Amino acid sequence: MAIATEVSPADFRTDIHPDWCPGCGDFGILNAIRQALAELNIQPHDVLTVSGIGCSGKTPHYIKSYGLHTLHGRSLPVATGAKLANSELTVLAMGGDGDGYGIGAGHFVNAGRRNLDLTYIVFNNGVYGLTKGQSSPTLRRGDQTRSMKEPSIQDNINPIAIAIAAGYTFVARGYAMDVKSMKAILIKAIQHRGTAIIDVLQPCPVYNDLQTAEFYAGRDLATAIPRVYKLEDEGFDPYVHDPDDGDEIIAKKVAATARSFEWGDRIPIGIFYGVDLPTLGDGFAAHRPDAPTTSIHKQAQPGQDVTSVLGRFR
Amino acid sequence: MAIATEVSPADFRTDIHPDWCPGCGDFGILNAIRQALAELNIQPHDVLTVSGIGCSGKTPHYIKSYGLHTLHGRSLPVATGAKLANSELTVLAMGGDGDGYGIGAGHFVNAGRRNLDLTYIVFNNGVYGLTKGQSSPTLRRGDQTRSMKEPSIQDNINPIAIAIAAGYTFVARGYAMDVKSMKAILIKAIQHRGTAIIDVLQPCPVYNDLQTAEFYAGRDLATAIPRVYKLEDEGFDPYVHDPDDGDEIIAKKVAATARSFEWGDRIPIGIFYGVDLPTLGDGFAAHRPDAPTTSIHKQAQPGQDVTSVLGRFR
Amino acid sequence: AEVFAKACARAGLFVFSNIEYHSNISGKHAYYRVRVNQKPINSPIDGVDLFLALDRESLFGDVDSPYPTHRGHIGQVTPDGGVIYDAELGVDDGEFGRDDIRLFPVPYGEILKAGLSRGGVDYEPRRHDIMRNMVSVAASFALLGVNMDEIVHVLQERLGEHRQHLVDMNERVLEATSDYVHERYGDDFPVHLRGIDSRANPMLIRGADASALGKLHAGCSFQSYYPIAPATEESEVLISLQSEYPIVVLQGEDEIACINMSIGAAHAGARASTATSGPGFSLMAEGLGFASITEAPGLVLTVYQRGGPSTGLPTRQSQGDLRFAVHPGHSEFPHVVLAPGDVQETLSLTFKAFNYADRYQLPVIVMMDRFLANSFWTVDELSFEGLQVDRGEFYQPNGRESYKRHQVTESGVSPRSVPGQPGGQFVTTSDEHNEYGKISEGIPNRHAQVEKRMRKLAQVERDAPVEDRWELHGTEDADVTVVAWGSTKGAILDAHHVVEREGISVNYLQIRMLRPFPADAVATILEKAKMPVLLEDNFEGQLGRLIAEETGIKIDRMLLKYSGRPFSQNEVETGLIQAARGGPERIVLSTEKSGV
Amino acid sequence: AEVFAKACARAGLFVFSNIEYHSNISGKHAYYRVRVNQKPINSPIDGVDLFLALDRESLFGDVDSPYPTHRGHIGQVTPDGGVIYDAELGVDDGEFGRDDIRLFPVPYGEILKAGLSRGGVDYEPRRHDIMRNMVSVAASFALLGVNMDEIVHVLQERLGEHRQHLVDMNERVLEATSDYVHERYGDDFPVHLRGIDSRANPMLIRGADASALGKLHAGCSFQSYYPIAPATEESEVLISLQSEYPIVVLQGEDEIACINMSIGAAHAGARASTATSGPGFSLMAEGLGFASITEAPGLVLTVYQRGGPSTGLPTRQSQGDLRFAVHPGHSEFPHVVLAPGDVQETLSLTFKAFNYADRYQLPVIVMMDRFLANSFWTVDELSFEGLQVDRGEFYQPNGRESYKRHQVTESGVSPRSVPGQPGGQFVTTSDEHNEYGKISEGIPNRHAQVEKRMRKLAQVERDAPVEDRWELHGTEDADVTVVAWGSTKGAILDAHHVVEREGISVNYLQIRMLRPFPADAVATILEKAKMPVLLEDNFEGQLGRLIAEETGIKIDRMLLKYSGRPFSQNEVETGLIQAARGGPERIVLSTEKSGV
Ligand SMILES: Cc1ncc(C[n+]2csc(CCOP(=O)(O)OP(=O)(O)O)c2C)c(N)n1
Ligand SMILES: Cc1ncc(C[n+]2csc(CCOP(=O)(O)OP(=O)(O)O)c2C)c(N)n1
Ligand code: SF4
Ligand code: SF4
Ligand SMILES: [Mg+2]
Ligand SMILES: [Mg+2]
Repeated sequence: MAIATEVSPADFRTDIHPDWCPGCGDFGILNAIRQALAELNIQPHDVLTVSGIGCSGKTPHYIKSYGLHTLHGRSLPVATGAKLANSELTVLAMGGDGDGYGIGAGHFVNAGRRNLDLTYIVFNNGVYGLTKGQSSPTLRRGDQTRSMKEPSIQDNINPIAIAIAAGYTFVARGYAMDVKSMKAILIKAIQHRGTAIIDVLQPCPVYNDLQTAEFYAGRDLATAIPRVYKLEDEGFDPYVHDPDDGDEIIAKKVAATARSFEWGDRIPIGIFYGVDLPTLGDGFAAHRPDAPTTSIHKQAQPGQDVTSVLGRFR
Repeated sequence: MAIATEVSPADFRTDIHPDWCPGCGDFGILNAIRQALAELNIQPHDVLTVSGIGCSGKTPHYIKSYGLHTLHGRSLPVATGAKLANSELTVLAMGGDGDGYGIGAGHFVNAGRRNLDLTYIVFNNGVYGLTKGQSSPTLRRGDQTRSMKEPSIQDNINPIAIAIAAGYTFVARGYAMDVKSMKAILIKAIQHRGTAIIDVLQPCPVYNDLQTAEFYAGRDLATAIPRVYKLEDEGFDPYVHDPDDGDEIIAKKVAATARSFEWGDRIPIGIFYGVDLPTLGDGFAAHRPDAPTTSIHKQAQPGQDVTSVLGRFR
Repeated sequence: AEVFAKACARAGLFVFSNIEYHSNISGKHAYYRVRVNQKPINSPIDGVDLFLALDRESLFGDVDSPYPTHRGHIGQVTPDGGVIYDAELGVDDGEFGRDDIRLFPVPYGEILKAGLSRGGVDYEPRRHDIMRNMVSVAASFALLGVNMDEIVHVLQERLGEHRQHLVDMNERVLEATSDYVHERYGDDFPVHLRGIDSRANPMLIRGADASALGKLHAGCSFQSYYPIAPATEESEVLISLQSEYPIVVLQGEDEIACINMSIGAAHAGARASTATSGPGFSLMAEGLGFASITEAPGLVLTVYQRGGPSTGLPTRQSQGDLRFAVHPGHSEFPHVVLAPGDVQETLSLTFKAFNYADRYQLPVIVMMDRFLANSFWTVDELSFEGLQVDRGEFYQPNGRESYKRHQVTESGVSPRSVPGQPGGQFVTTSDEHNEYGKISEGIPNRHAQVEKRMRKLAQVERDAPVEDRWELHGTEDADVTVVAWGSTKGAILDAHHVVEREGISVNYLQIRMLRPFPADAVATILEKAKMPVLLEDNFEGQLGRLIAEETGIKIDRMLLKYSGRPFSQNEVETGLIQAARGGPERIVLSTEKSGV
Repeated sequence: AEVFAKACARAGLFVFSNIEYHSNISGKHAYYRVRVNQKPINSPIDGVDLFLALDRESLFGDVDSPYPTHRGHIGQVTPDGGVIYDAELGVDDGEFGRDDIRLFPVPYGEILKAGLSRGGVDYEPRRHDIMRNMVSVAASFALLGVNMDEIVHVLQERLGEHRQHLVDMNERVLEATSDYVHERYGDDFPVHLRGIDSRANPMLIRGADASALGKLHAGCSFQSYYPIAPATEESEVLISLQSEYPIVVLQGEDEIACINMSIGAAHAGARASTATSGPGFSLMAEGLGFASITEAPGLVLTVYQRGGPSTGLPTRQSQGDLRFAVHPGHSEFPHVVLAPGDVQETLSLTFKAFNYADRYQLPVIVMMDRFLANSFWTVDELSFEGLQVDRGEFYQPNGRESYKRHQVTESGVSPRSVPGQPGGQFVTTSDEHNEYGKISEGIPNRHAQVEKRMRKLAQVERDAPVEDRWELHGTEDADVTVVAWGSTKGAILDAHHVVEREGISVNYLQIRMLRPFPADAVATILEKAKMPVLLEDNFEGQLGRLIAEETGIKIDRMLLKYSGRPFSQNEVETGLIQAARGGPERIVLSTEKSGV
């Protein structure tokens, strides 16, 4: 439905300044979102951002589009309902790692099955920012950040591998301080027909003093080489070329999973996996093949006649 | 704390007969549990079974031990609290696939991080049995069971791969109709120090007319070869031999993940992955290295003196 | 038994039918109750004129099990009533312990085999035993003198043309049964059913059906659900209509997902809804507050109450969730609670629920229950009269000023914008916010927003027609005023006549809107009432507590039931007469005579 | 400011201190309020005698932002009060708009640099700017004539020996400030603080600390939590004590996990608990019913109320969760709700909560709030007197009969068995069950179990000492009876004297046990009361509604506040005087003078 005027990132600016801390990775993600939407020439009124609760959850307040800043952990279900009801919108769900992989993990897993056409962006900073720095599910065993009393005695989850195992059809990792590549991934994710998830490595300079921008840049290494590298730079091909080929799907999933476990001196970003499969919207549309393709909320007519159904009960 | 009397499976029998349907796979799982506990010579009063809601959830009523038949989806958190409070118990959490991977998926993922010493058994029948056969998260795209109006338009999740990505330190798949191998897996799972998960393929003859015992036995194939095969029969080595070797861990995880995607004519059962890592209990115990090893609920003394703490506030 | 009920309805009789079963898939005791009459009936009665038993447990209970729970239905059979049972069970006549009833042993298996062989089919226990049921129903038709054709018709419709061979097979079995019964028992049974031929083809319909119809008629285009007794049926009806109507029905991963999906759909422009029962309702607490503070428009939650607490009695009746429904989450927020009393009201109030939800932009809860959901009533026609759509105020961008999603207005309602509309962009949040939907923690704005939201409740009070809020059935002045809500309506109306025949005049205050509560009207009526009697299917007398909270009037007399079973007409009669004649203040109903 | 408060307490003064801040990590307006007195004080007051401002917004508000929310604190300064502010902000004296206050501009940066250079340290903005705070505090000490040594002591304790260099650095800054202020302003400020030397070293303690202490003293060995303002602090205190006491503190993946983990721990033998606030509380609805129907022993849930609804005002005060706490899930089940009024009561009632939870095997909710949790009070000693452990009845296997986990008894309480005990095996379930804990849907058993469970509430009513349930502070007979619950206690007690000086006698009914509710006692008191006035930090007057529900008595007069801020002593004074003198029935408090 994009109207033919040129959209610029500034069109997505609002009149308030983000209340994030200086140096927060969230700024980079915000900019990448604005730029990606502009580059795709999507009108602000055709965008719906849906976020959870956390520092990250405030993002919709800084994007001039439709926005729902929901509950802690519930961005995916709210986004799911919104997209199914109003399929003409470009829906971006987003939230923190605590939001998505902690309290929201049940939705994270089950949304993978649906392949509804939306994009989910996880601001992964290893901590619960807004509640002052407790460990999040991505913090690794032995890590001790500034606000912890002792090193973590729990393992981290691997969100990329879980996403692949849960059925997501587009799985990527971004890096908040690299706005350019982040934007490129976002564009592909939004263009992807189906559920796309982007786990974004996001420095939280206030509470996470381990996975900092310096760390990702490898400035602590003997020879300072960035830890973060791009999968595409290594010729990694994430895409399933024949979605009917079950073996290819498995092979790509396994290859992506293998990459997702890399950590330490080398941390891959970019697209891990992608496949084209029918979306949930396609599935629902099949019930009424002759129906228009407009949003279902427009098709339904309050007061519509149902007397023809009554025959069933006689 | 096992007392030196020989325990037999009959010691775990109760006076009521399971109210499952004839031919239900749950019977096999129940028997395997009783046999495994007896073979490990664990006294009934040292066992705590913790289940969710569903046909599967009724299992604790049929095992003469301590048992908590909890809420739909909450067996893992209840079991977690019980084990942490009373570490001398052998704790078996259990429930359906809807219970564990649907409503309970957030706990399923996050329990993987903790490595508390307990065993989690998932009765995976592809359907919501007790609510009359709706699809569960493990039902595959295109599958249409008896009580469905149309084929599933959602993908299935791969619980084995998710468990590995979530940090579970022992990951296995059982088959309900093969009580002997199920028992063997259970014994290893219970012996494993850390969180063990066993996803059990469980025929539901009433609602799932696709993944039936006949299907698993391959009786529908041109030449009737069982679909289900044992990983160990193929020399698959699931164990990490050096838990300090990060590369070996990743290699084993990737190999296990690759196997977990096998489906169709060949379906692996057995142990996919195992590693020895410090448990959550070890982590908590480290706070008070000189404390006794009895359950913490016995160490705490109601009325214990806290006046020494008051100094902090002065 | 559904076939029986349907066949009776076809024959022009008024039918009421309900089922009781365990939360279990197979093997535990279940039974249907079918009541038929030439006059309209709305509730079950205790006495059984003709009892069709399939097994021993139905007759005598589970007394031999390690934990017995009941003693069968034999005690419920009325004097002179009949019992059809399987002659092959080997029951000794003495076991019945009654000499005032008629016994009709029928050899189910033998007849089944005979019938099948008439159709040229070999009897296979696993395939055909399910048809023993049919033998029993056919036997009852034979005894009651009803034409077997009705059954055949019903079967034909159910099974469809491509399963005509099954229909034929059943027909043979029916014949065999009929022959056996006529030969053996002739006209031994005194009750004969005669339908009203003039009655047009009535519907046999459940509350769950009516709720689905109400949603569809309201134009609801999004329903999420998570399977749970007794709420699933409504969603199943809607699923079956997805190919005819523009509605998406999605199974969520849990009830938290469901309520939030529906909230998302509502914000995105749909009339959206979800349905659940107690445990799922508890999980929606946080979502309801979120819907309310963000003023999601057009969100309806249908709650099918069942026996609690916790998982409780999943397949049994209760009206236990009222107080939770009135205050279903932390803190304070506006929402509306409606409670229909029968099938027609379910249709109407469900339809209107969307109007309230749209117009006032707050969540509306419709309180159903297991009894209303799953029982069948005969209804000649459902009325759609007076069901006008009201979607509330929409914002029209004027290009001059920016849009205030939560504009402070006198009514408390802020015109809405549907995502996709150019110039209507807004963000809203579960945090306290200003008129623009931006997070705001300042004091003056906080006051304005709290008060604005709560003003909507007062506005509903002003706008809602009386019939949506309460109704006083019967005369203004009566010896006893029954005060009740929800699905007890049928039993109260049915009992009412009988009680009046005892010389006790009765009227009945039915409360349909529980929040905002019609406090003034209720207070006025109660102050005049000679003897108000609360009637509820719960332990605490929750409506009574709500009335006290809202009006300061405590109703001391109450008829309560919390056995997990619905009120029967008889129980209401007995209870009211006892109350009127100065019985104890708190009367708890549930006798062995009223079912097991 | 914490340093200031602590230093004052050390100097022998009574201190009350609280903080207001946004739900944000950095950059939004926050402020501390410290009240010091030679007599005990329990609440904040509105007037500010000495105002320490760090930035422009503190002075004049955020009027220049696109969505202004407040106008700073200048209006709160008392006539003749002082303002210490950064001379480098470049504020013009005229901007203050007041000529009745004393201005003390202090060049924070310059002094900081001077102080640092005295210590031989080079000023680096990013590292040292956080110390501007210290300049401001030191300036206030200098003006108020307090010895700087107290600050140094406090810093020394906080930073510890190995950070002695930081202490030294701060000490140099303090000196530099002190020199500057003495030189520039001498004795210009009229207020001088004098401590009571004889007072033994008092504690400066928060409700969150007292709650943690109560749990530990009760022998709680399992606490689960999910981070959430303002509940996290309690868990942090417990975490810091894990190395000294046998307690496991586990961060769960969400609040559903937390409540269920604690239920598991309780069933397994531990005194177990969790703490949360509104949104998490809503997510625990289902768990509470489960705990209650399975009769989990020893489970305590501490709810830290905050501004709602929904996410609401995460870091702000409210008493909005009362009605939800009293009925926190679907259906009907017994539980106990307690509400402490101050730090000492927090300790005592939290301790006792475990007794109720253990003895009656039902969940106990302790209602705290943001104000009580995070404010600091000076307390000389906490009393542990009368805190006796009661774990209830335990089952001793006798080898003869099998164990009935849910035995029907007169009190409703069934002796318990701790898993691991030979011969005490049981299973229990969230489904309705029989005495043995097996699923049962039969009617007689259903009645027995519902009634048994609910009898426990009546038993609590019989057993609980009055002091756990309510207290009438003051004379029996008074012009005004304040009816309140929870943390408003401090402000009411402080205001009480002032109001009495106006010739209005006041007493104060504090309700501590909200469920089971002390209906008879409350009714008796209210019937006698000349003018009952409800005082609550919520919109609906929830206690009033609960009283009406329980007693049929409606209290029409109420002082309410729902701005997200706590009552100050002044507000209570003003409100009570207004009410006593016939002001409007519903008085809503919150003025610009009471904070922003
Ligand atoms: C139900 C519920 N529980 C807890 C909270 C408190 N809370 C607010 S933000 C947050 C976590 C923030 O961490 P994350 O999701 O990683 O976001 P970040 O701040 O790091 O961007 C929590 C626990 C809440 N708002 N709601
Ligand atoms: C909160 C909640 N939602 C829904 C239900 C209804 N319910 C009971 S069992 C069940 C699912 C059963 O499926 P599964 O977990 O796979 O177990 P199975 O019966 O197949 O063994 C559901 C949804 C419930 N009890 N509680
Ligand atoms: S706390 Fe961390 S995540 Fe939150 S705004 Fe600050 S830097 Fe960003
Ligand atoms: S419905 Fe399926 S899972 Fe449940 S008892 Fe019957 S066969 Fe087993
Ligand atoms: Mg985070
Ligand atoms: Mg299942």
